[in-house]
Amino acid sequence: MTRERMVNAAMLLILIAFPLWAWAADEPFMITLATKAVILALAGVGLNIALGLGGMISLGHAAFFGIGGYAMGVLASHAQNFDPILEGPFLIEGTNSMPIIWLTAIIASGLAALAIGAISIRTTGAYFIMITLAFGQMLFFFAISWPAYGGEDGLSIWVRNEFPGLNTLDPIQFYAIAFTILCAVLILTARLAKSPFGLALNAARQTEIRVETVGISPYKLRLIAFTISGMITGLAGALFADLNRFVSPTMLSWQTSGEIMIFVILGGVARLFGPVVGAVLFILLEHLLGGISDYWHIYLGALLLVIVLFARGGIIGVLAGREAKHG
Amino acid sequence: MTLKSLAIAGAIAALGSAAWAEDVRIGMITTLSGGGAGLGIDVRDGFMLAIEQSGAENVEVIIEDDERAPEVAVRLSDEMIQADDVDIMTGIIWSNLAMAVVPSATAQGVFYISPNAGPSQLAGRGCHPLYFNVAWQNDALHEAAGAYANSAGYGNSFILAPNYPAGQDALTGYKRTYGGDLAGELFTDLGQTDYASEIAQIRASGADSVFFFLPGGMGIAFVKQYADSGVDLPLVGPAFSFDQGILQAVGADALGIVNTSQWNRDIDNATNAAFVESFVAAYDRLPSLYASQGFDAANLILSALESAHPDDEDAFRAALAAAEFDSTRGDFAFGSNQHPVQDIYVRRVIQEGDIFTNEIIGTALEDHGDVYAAECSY
Amino acid sequence: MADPILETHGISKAFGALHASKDISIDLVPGEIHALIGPNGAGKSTLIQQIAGALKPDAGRVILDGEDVTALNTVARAQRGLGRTFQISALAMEDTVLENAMLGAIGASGKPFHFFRRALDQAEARAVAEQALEQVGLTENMATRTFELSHGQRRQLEVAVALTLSPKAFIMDEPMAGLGFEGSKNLTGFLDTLRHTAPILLVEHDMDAVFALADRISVLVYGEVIATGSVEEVRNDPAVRTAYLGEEA
Amino acid sequence: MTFILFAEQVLNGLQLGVMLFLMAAGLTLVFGVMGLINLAHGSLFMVGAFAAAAVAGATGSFLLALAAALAAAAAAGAIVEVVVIRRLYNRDHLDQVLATFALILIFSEGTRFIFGSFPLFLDTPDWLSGPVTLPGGIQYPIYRLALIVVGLVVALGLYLLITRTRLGIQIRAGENDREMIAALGVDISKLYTIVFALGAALAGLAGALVGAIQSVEVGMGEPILILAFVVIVIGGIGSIRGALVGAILVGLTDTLGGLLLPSFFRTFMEASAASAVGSGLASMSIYILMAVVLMLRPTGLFGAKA
Repeated sequence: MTRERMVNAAMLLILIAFPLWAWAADEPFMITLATKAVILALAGVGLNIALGLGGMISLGHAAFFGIGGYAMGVLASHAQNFDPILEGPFLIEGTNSMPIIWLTAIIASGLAALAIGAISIRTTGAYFIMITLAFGQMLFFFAISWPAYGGEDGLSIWVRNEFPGLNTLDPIQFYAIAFTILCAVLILTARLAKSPFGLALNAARQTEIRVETVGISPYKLRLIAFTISGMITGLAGALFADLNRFVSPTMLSWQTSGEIMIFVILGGVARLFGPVVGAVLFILLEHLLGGISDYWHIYLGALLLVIVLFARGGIIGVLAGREAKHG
Repeated sequence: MTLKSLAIAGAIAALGSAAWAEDVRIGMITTLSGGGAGLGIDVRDGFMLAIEQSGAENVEVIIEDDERAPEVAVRLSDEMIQADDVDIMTGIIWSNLAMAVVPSATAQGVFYISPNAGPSQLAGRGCHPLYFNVAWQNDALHEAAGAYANSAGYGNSFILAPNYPAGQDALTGYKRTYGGDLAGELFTDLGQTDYASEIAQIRASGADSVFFFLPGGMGIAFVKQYADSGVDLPLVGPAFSFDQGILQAVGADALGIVNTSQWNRDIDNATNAAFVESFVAAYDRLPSLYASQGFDAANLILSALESAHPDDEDAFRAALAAAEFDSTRGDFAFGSNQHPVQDIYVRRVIQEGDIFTNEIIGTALEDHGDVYAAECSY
Repeated sequence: MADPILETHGISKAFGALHASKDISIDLVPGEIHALIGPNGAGKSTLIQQIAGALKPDAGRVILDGEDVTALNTVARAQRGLGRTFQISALAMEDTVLENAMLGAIGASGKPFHFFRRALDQAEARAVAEQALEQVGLTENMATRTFELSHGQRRQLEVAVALTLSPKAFIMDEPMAGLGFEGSKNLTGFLDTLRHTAPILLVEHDMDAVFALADRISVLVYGEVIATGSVEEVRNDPAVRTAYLGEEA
Repeated sequence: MTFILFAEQVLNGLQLGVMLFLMAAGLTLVFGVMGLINLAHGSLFMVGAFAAAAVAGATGSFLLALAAALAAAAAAGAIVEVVVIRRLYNRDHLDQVLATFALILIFSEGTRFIFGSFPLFLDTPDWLSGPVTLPGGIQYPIYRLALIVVGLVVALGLYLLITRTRLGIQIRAGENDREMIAALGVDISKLYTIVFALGAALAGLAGALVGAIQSVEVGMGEPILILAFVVIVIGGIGSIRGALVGAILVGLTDTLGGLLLPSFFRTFMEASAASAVGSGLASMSIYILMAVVLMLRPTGLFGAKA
């Protein structure tokens, strides 16, 4: 077992043991915190496919996170008010069933990623960063000024949505749902990285012209990767909205994009568990530093600087050394 | 676990009543950092001033910073309800944060006393027995501005607000009471800082007055640019852009502007005089609208605690609804939807020495409630 | 002579005032090595890029196996059977040797969009990749990461990746560059047999290799082909002697 | 719509454009010469505004305030360059984005720590207050006219600096070939510090100039930073000329979009709905402009081919 695998296994163990402890000790808020970490990790895992495997520095992933959140908000608010979304040619009702909401979130954010990616991936380098940022801002302003779904105020859902056979309002059960999804996506991501597609995508990041000369279109590879990446981040957005029972344009802001990117970097780019370790650490910092000072963002900023400047490869890089990255 | 100011002082025995023996925990989530932190700081300071003055020993206040982010507010409220087991919550400044926190807090059986935000959803169909607003329903000051415009004889107003729900509500509120024509109606970007384009349109519109709702830095920018533009139509707005905290940054450009408020430091009653004096003594600055709201919110809670503990939901609710406390505003009562019924005043910005402040020049609306009360049924 | 696999018809390309390609028509027939030589700046790279699809000619056509591919990009030309190696290795340095070869095999299979099967478990593609590595003598190094390879081994891997495509024609840009005497000799021997798999358009500075391998030589000077013919014909061409060999000597 | 309104809006667009240019010039220079994406450029804008407000408050002099803004932003820029930024030149864009994002957090909270949470006061000087009547009967604030003039003068100054001076030659050489200027014996790390401080000073100047008609508060730099990014992407990253053209294009799109779109929707919609939809679209218009430009030219209007 490589050291990276040991770090990963330890992380998984913590993610199982900590909530169980909190459950036994009757600390529901600790479970809520863990749930938040797991969901943000999922968003980071999504981004990591574009960022780590595909080398696409997207500063606009908040768009997909927010679309996922709004998929939940729109469907659930219509269900809550017994007010169909569309009566027109055929009836579309709102729903409070999590699986349907997830599916909608995945499809909606996937379509958005496909459209944004189709334009953005024509550009490279700094232009790509900026154009993804700009698309994110476009959606952000749209959400703010679109009155039908709360605009700046956002949408509040009184109760959490339902999952067949589970009581989602019980923190540990909702945690179980989020954790299961994270594990499933991690397995899929690991397989994706090893697949023919992953191999080609990874090669396109290193040497675009080689991939072209073996008859594979890097544009197509990246567009698909960007879309998958957006879908996963969108799913995370739906879960995040359900955790908070609330969705607002803040989820679409560029600071959110920056934060998702921070999870990935804190943990380690292109490492399977990088975003997981990063998100857990971020939540921990937010919780602990927030208690020390009103000005905790200064410390967060300083820590981030140190990691970027001196600990390349993130926390996992530090723990596991610079051995096998994509293996 | 995060920033916790614990305030425990004095003995309840002094008040001669011990209807409750257990401790009461109040969770305050408010904005203490980033843009708009000044408002939260004022609410907190006003609130804590009242708690300290009461000498209440068994009241514990847990204060946390929401960074003006709904997600943070939700996390804090989860923490307060699930981990800290608070009985009462308060403190939120912004409507969008209130919408994120209040419905789920009240659904979990916690009282929420709003010291500032009063979104229409919570006053109407979304009203809740455990939710009280001690400041105003969001529309109130705008409706007062419309009433003032009528009495001032304005017949052709140009109105503008940021393009977000509170902005849209502001224009609706103004139009609800205003009887004249509209020379123009504009939505600006939220957070916009340059209003040259809007001012040009005002200039070209042939209006006789301008109503605007631009809270925080937006208002500062607008007023300064407006003064510089040479357009000299009278401005009317709600108090938010002309309150104590912000007025010094606007400066002389704000002099003479008329704004509407349910409070001012020159309201003539003993409670208010004592509040202003003790606030200045404690914090070395003049209190703002928000400080008075925080002060009133704390006194409302304290007055209800005298007769019941929040664990006895019905009794505590009845005690709150009675509103038997001395408000800095003078007369104060709750309407059927547990929102204030109160006078709204017309103020004008003046200069006293180096300090810019307001004086009351009239009353826009008396015993004013809100239109959403009719939609509220428990 | 058999029908040519690869032809250019009157290719021209100008960058501003600089005419990098002037009305170039060359071809490549089955079983041959056609060497393209010329001094630095003669326009060899520009020509190769136009044939491979990285640059669009201002005028003229590129024909691959009877099909006009002028309007197609690099990807489409690769899919139609153009195998290319680069002067400066274009390999995925973080990946293993086998993974690089697999990339070619996967590209050739036309099925790169499989998401959940392990790439290395794709039996058919793996066989192709392993065979190509064996052909160039890298079987021992399959699990090595590419950045650990020697310069010569990287050149071999370049050729192996091109081999996995089973191309109809090879374009090789200075495959001998940086190889020692021994390395050049080995590669020369290998290319000598490779020409029967598919013809090779060879750009090379190593004149010993060119004279040993080439069936035909085209000489490019200032963007123009000044001579095409067998080794002997080109050696004796007066224009070549003055314009090219004269300068080099 | 009257001619006067339209003309005034064009002036407003121009004024927004030249201020964006002051921000964008520094960003694009730093990218062109050092290859660095600096998200913290907006923080330098804020530093300039706060320095100006502090000095204006203490001395009452607007000119001293401007000088203080230039000096403070240049100093902050030079310090940040030496301590942090120079470690990022050889890193990929990802590290640069993150490290400078971290700098934003530090600058914003640090400023709040020093100056508190309330907005500061900074006003236009008396001698530039009030409106002036332009030919055609257009009433326009003198201060905004002055901003246009200052912006254009700075643009001209930058042009002269880059085309006529030794420093300019080194900057241009740096854009083309970094090894080359090192080989020519130019002290490259000093050059980088100077370029970064120059960009910072321009941002600080913009902060002070704009701060006088807006509010000086923490977080004021981020909205304009994003606009400045849009500007340099439209203009082509690294191109000063592109920054100028992009800035004016964005300025005009923003102001005229805010004017024309709502009135366009008013022709077939109810007034307040038209206003809401129109201004919603107007706030998206510059991003749409950017997307269109990049679709047609993936490296911007004046960008080098990738």
